[in-house]
Amino acid sequence: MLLEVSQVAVERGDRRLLSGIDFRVSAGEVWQLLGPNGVGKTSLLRGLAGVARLGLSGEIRHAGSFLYLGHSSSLKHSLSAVDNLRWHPACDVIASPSQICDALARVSLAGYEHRPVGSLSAGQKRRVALARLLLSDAALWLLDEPFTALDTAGCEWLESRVHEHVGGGGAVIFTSHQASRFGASQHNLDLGRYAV
Amino acid sequence: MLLEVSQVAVERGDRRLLSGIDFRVSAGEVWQLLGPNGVGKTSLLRGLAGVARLGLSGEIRHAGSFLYLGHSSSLKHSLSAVDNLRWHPACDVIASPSQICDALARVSLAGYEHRPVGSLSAGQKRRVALARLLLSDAALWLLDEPFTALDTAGCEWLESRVHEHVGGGGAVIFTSHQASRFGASQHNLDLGRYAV
Amino acid sequence: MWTIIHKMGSPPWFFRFSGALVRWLLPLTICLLLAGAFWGLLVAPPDFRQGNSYRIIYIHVPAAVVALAGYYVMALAGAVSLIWRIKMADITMRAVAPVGAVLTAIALLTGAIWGKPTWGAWWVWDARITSMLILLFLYLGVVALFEAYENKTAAARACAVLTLVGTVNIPIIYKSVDWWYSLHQPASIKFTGESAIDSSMLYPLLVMILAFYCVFAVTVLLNMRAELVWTHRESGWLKQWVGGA
Amino acid sequence: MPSDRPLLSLRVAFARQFYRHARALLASPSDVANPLIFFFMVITLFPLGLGPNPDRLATMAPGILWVVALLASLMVSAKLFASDFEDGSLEQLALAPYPLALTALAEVAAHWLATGFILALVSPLFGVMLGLPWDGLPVLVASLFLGTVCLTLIGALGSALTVNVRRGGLLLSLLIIPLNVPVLIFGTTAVREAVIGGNPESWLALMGGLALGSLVVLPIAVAAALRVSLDS
Amino acid sequence: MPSDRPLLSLRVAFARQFYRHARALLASPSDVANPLIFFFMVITLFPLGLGPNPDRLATMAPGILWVVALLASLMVSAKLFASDFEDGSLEQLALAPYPLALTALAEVAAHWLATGFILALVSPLFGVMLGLPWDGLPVLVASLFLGTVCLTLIGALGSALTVNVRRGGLLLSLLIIPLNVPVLIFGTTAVREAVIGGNPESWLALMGGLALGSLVVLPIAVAAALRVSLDS
Amino acid sequence: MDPPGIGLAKTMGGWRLMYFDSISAMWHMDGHGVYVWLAYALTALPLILMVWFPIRRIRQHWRWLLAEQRRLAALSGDRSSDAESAV
Ligand code: HEM
Ligand SMILES: Nc1ncnc2c1ncn2[C@@H]1O[C@H](COP(=O)(O)OP(=O)(O)OP(=O)(O)O)[C@@H](O)[C@H]1O
Ligand SMILES: Nc1ncnc2c1ncn2[C@@H]1O[C@H](COP(=O)(O)OP(=O)(O)OP(=O)(O)O)[C@@H](O)[C@H]1O
Ligand SMILES: [Mg+2]
Ligand SMILES: [Mg+2]
Repeated sequence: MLLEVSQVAVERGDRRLLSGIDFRVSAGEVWQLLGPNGVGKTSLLRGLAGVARLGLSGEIRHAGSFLYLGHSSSLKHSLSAVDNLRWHPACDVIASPSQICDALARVSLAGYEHRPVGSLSAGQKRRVALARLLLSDAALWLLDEPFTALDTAGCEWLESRVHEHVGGGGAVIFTSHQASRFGASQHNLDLGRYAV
Repeated sequence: MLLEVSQVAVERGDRRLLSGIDFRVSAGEVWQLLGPNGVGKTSLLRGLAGVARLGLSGEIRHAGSFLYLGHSSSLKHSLSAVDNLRWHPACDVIASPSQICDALARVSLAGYEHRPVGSLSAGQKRRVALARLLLSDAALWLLDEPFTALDTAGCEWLESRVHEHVGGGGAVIFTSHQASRFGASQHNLDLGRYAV
Repeated sequence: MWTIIHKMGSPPWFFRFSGALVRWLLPLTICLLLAGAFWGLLVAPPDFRQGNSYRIIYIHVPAAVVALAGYYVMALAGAVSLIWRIKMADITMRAVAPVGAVLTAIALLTGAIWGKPTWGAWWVWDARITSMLILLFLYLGVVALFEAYENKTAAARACAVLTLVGTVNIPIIYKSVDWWYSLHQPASIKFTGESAIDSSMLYPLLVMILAFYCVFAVTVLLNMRAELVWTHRESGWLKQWVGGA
Repeated sequence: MPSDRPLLSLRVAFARQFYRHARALLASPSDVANPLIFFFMVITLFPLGLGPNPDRLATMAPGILWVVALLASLMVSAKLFASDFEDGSLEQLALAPYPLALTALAEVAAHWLATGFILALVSPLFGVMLGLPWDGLPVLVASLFLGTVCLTLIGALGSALTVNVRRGGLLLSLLIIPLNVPVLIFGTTAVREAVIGGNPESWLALMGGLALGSLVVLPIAVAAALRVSLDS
Repeated sequence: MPSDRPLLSLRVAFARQFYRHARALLASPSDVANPLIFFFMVITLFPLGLGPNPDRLATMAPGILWVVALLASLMVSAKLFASDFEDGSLEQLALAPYPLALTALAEVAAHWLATGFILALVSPLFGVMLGLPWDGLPVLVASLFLGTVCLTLIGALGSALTVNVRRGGLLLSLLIIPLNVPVLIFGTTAVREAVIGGNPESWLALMGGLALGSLVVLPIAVAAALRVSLDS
Repeated sequence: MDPPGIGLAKTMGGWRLMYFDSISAMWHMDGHGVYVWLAYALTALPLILMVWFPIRRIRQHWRWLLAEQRRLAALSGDRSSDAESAV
């Protein structure tokens, strides 16, 4: 069991969004948070990550480390991709530049390692952010719309990376508006059912 | 004929991206720009719109007005949705508040008209930006990844809106990484073929 | 002790209690204010050096004293709010800030008016005056920060942090401004405090200080009640209250 | 930017952009009060630093008030186009069917109203607090009115150059910020002349000329700089 | 923030955050350059504004230098956490497996190095320009060194409190100027004492105490404020 | 201003309750009257407002609550009693 959520309710600015959310995520599972725009997926995910706990009530129990990638990419536009990953604020291990270049090559960014991130295209920026998935050894990933801005090849890469991760005993919670990407192995949590 | 592009080449920061692009968009057509991340879709679209012409060479001829919606939403976070649309910098007609509320209701934002846009979710912000499609009378739309962050209902709404627009003699050029949304009536321009 | 804190932290109990309190504190305050003002303005003898202008003291000093004390009330509420996360402390903080700001402004304003006949200038950069001005800024900062946040729980936390840091700073400001003055301002300006104040002048002053403390209490309680009625409009006890009243 | 429909009149275009920006700036009453309090506080710093000697303060008052005006304009203008650039409004502004210089001017005007104008309005109060003689007050107000127009416009140019972080732009803005110096000198001199009974009129006339010139030339330069920033 | 692996040592965590921020600052120097230009400009202007009477200038030099240093730090601190908040780095910082107070302190240190430190380094030049006697110069540098530490930390608190509110810029000044007042007074007094041959040491000691106290207390307050900003 | 013979100081049978001899003296206060009365007026005004504003706010909220309750009561078909102010 990597994450246990019981009786969680979410509020945003005096408005109750969700209530009575219960689920547990075990190793090897992929969970997709579903629901229409504005239902509270991002709010819930930020709450699970502990970034914003103010409107949250209920119990959230983590077992082990996790990695959170939000809507925004947490990249400094004036730094290069390598520097961005090397000095990333939430890394708890230090990757060497060669490891980082490796990771960047695996997200098809070979040749862009040392250019300022601000001069990359939208999808390339997203790829730089996703390269953290190769550098972290956290067990649980919390990803907010990770497929945004990626082309077909990028989406396929991410899918295979997720398969690999859960195959190795990790777990992934992600939000997305697209249809199920991981077939039968995927658990869906439709937040529409918990909306108040 | 609403747009004619001949022998256009695109450069970004000393690097040639695309060259020899030729196409013409007539009323009633939907064009999708395709290509992997970083191929130059956004650069080309900004060039077509005239936002950034520095790296562009070749000839671009517009006939009639157009509307450009880029990656970023051009919304002021401290203003409400109504105010944002009402005083939008690129509007050449002034919509009345009631028209705007109407448009917002049609993108399922009834009830959110007067909240600061900063306190909306990602998809809701995108919907506010897309509401301009209901308020403008431009013939040609240039949309950069308009389906991003939208849920299924939002995507369907946008598709039907595009159909309506081209049915009424307009034309649309958009970029997207997803498979063809408009079936046989859609023209594809694969920029991969023009990449240098 | 704990029961008291818990009771104070319970909105229904506080609402009932403060209602009763305000009901007799408000008339008392008005009586005290009128009596003190009457006594100080019309009955007490003039000062032998400043003449009648000294009568401003009866509002100036009480306002200044209560304004200073108010900051500590706010800081206490801030500490409680940060440590125990009691909603009532948030509301207290929010209620005190504007009252403190107004009282500080009154002290400044009356001081400035008093300065004209006494010193010949509306404003001088005296140590005490300057530190009072800075106190006003501290209060206004809290008010503005509260207004700036949409989410009021977050606003309260932010204000609590600010208030606590400000509390550390108040003694430092007070002292440093004092040093600043004593070093470089020739002693041309002196408060009249050196000669012991006559009892015929002191008693009305004491009455007025008490009255201003009451004003502080009443306005803070009223502000808190207004806030409570609004934030608890959905809750059962208030609905019952409204229905039963 | 071709368009086959009748355009908005320039007046309306200006008004809309001005209004949009003013709304974003002044969404609540506290937004109006904040600049006032800011000036008040910054002014307070000077007696604290310089000592409370009234004579000395009075001689410095013109300089102090003018430095504060400069600071306010720098603080505001550094960010003038930053948010527009980031949220994509600048692109849309460049596409709008009316001159970019005009809409940029509208934004600058809204900014000026929220800072320079308010500062000029309340400056007599601060003048009195710093012991500036009465004769100096009208000239103080007039010079701040005219001067802050220039300061805000110059700041806008600097902001337009640096909004899309590029070193070249930074270099230019380093060159531009010192353009504020003449304004500062004319302003303080005008007020000082008024205090010592000289003739401030000629200085004010000079500032008026400067303000007019800036109003004509700088919006065009700002528009050009914005297009460069978008292009890069 | 549970984690089952050995954490980075705190030293390494600090160094990494410091380095990241320093690199980012060096890459976009306009944020750093503007306040310094402001400082230079204003200091050069004071002789122009006050007339060339050297005696008067010298007595006011400590105050002028200090007030302008304070204003410059005010300009910087507005941006301290703004970009981190916008690009999501702040979220990641809050999730990092080491204390937020520490990483916030690292950022502040990088900022201080780019502004306060440089200001203190070049201040003798300006002291001389304003006719400050030689005796005052070492004390000026020392007081600015210590004082800018406090100013930057206080500015960081203001920035952390206002990073998620609309129009935080002026609000920030309102919050931090009152807290800056003691630093200003100690600093000017120390320099002035040195000039008149008194004992500046006790004042410098006081400032040292203040700086130390700020270094201990304020990072914690900043961390709390950052969490509030993320939460709201 | 005030008719002669109405000396304020004489009111309590010779015992000097008030310091001032006449109303005009009271207003004038040896030239300091402007300052004193101005200061008192400028104090009274904010004090009154400080009490008045929250009371008005409470009243408004209370009225809103009552209306809400009546609305609900009307929906559920029974009547609610009138309520007095909450201050
Ligand atoms: C804007 C101007 C002024 C401000 C901000 C101001 C502020 C203060 C403050 C903060 C106190 C201290 C209250 C306490 O700590 O117990 C005080 C007391 C006092 N003030 Fe003022 N004051 C001002 C002008 C004046 C003037 C012009 C006079 C008369 C010449 C005056 C006479 C007094 C007296 C007599 C006291 C009480 C005696 C004492 O304990 O020091 N003040 N004032
Ligand atoms: N500001 C810039 N300066 C220099 N080069 C840039 C800049 N922006 C983008 N580029 C480069 O230009 C190329 C095309 O970028 P563009 O944004 O047009 O791609 P795109 O096709 O829209 O990609 P995506 O699908 O990721 O949005 C990329 O290789 C990118 O690295
Ligand atoms: N900062 C905020 N302050 C107040 N309300 C907010 C804020 N951010 C979001 N909300 C509200 O909270 C609700 C949920 O927002 P959230 O971002 O969690 O939605 P979401 O499910 O992620 O939507 P999307 O699919 O569009 O990303 C929305 O109705 C939104 O209006
Ligand atoms: Mg979301
Ligand atoms: Mg793109």
